[in-house]
Amino acid sequence: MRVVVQDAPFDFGQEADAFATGHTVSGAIVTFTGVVRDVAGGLKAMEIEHYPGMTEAALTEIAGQAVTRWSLEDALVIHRYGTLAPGEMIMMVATAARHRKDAFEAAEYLMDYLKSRAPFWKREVTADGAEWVAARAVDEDALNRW
Amino acid sequence: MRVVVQDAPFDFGQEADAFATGHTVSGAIVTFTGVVRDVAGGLKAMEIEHYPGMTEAALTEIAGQAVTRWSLEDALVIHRYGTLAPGEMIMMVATAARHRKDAFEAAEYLMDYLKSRAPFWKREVTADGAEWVAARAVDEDALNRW
Amino acid sequence: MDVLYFAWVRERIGLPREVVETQAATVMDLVEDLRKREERYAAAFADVTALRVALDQQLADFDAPLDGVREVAFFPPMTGG
Amino acid sequence: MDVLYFAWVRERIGLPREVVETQAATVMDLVEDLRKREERYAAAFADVTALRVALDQQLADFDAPLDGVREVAFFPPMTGG
Repeated sequence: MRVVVQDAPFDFGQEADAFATGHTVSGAIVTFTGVVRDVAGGLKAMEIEHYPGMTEAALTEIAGQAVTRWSLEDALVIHRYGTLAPGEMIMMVATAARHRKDAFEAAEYLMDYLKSRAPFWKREVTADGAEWVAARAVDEDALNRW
Repeated sequence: MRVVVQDAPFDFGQEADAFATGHTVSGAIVTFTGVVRDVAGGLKAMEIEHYPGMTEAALTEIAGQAVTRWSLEDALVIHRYGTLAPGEMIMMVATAARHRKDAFEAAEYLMDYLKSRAPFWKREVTADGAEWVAARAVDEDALNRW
Repeated sequence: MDVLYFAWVRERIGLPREVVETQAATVMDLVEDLRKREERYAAAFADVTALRVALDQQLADFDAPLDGVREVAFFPPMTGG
Repeated sequence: MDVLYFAWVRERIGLPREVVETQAATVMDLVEDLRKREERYAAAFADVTALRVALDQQLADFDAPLDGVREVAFFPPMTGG
């Protein structure tokens, strides 16, 4: 299990490949990658603030719970902070399990908890100024299924 | 949308990275990778037979349905056939959507249909001989949720 | 009509494909014809609930008609992924 | 006690952290103390249902006691991922 919080970009292909390689007991590998998207057009940057110390602890706890609950062979969480451009990758998670159902569920669990329980805050910067991204009720509700 | 059926290995890291890069409308990328696993120990090889022509048609239809149903920006399916060693990657799917729920669901749908509706047959080779992998009722049942 | 066999169906019958001259109206009629040929066919088609069939590369039922069909394939339940 | 502010709470109050001397028994008591300080604090803490709190880097409720707590952080609902 590995948890990484950094401002530098990460190499998704290399991380995904390294994670997927060498788990011969696990037949199923799932990855999720979050990318800065510019739906409305005009997004200049995404700024991500976090709570150093608590962030690492929260992600480690969430990942540990996923590993235990779904008997994962391995789990990976990488999350960036700082200023990101549209198209840049914000974060990734990866899970390795014997069966695909466990790998999928564990990855969704990681994402649901990471969205609403890890201390990150996003701000979108456009030509009109900067605005904090509001938490969505649908993300909070997503926790109820676990 | 891209569907690939080949005997040669594929570069998971490169495929995953190429897929995830350049979709600025899609914030969510999910990949699933299936790896030859040797749970009992003693697996020498996994042989995969397929139905040339029908395989490509079936995968294209399944991927097309996923793209339509979840409004995916893109989908990718790569599946190998031939003789694979333990630890080798059998296949991968990838989905790109605006929201993570759609990307996850579409990837699970692709996997469920690919498991039971794409014409592939697996045979495990051990020191004791070769045995066809039996279809699992749980995989057939998985289709009922869609 | 081209008839194809995959996986253990192919192994039991001993060949991957053959041309079959038949007047069979449905897949099940064709199965009956094949069963009568030789013991290896009877063995392969002993339990059709353990088999799947594709007509011109589309999955079909065993009561499907064979009108205009050029290629029939028999195989066990698929195990992809 | 160290008190930390993040995101728009930090912006409204105008600083990321400060040391606060307080006799507050609970988080809500501390919020009341802070609200009385200046308008910018009153504005930041106007609606605590829009806020979250962590005690020594663990999420907590606003009625949680402050006994032995060294670090309190206030912030809006998190938006990771």
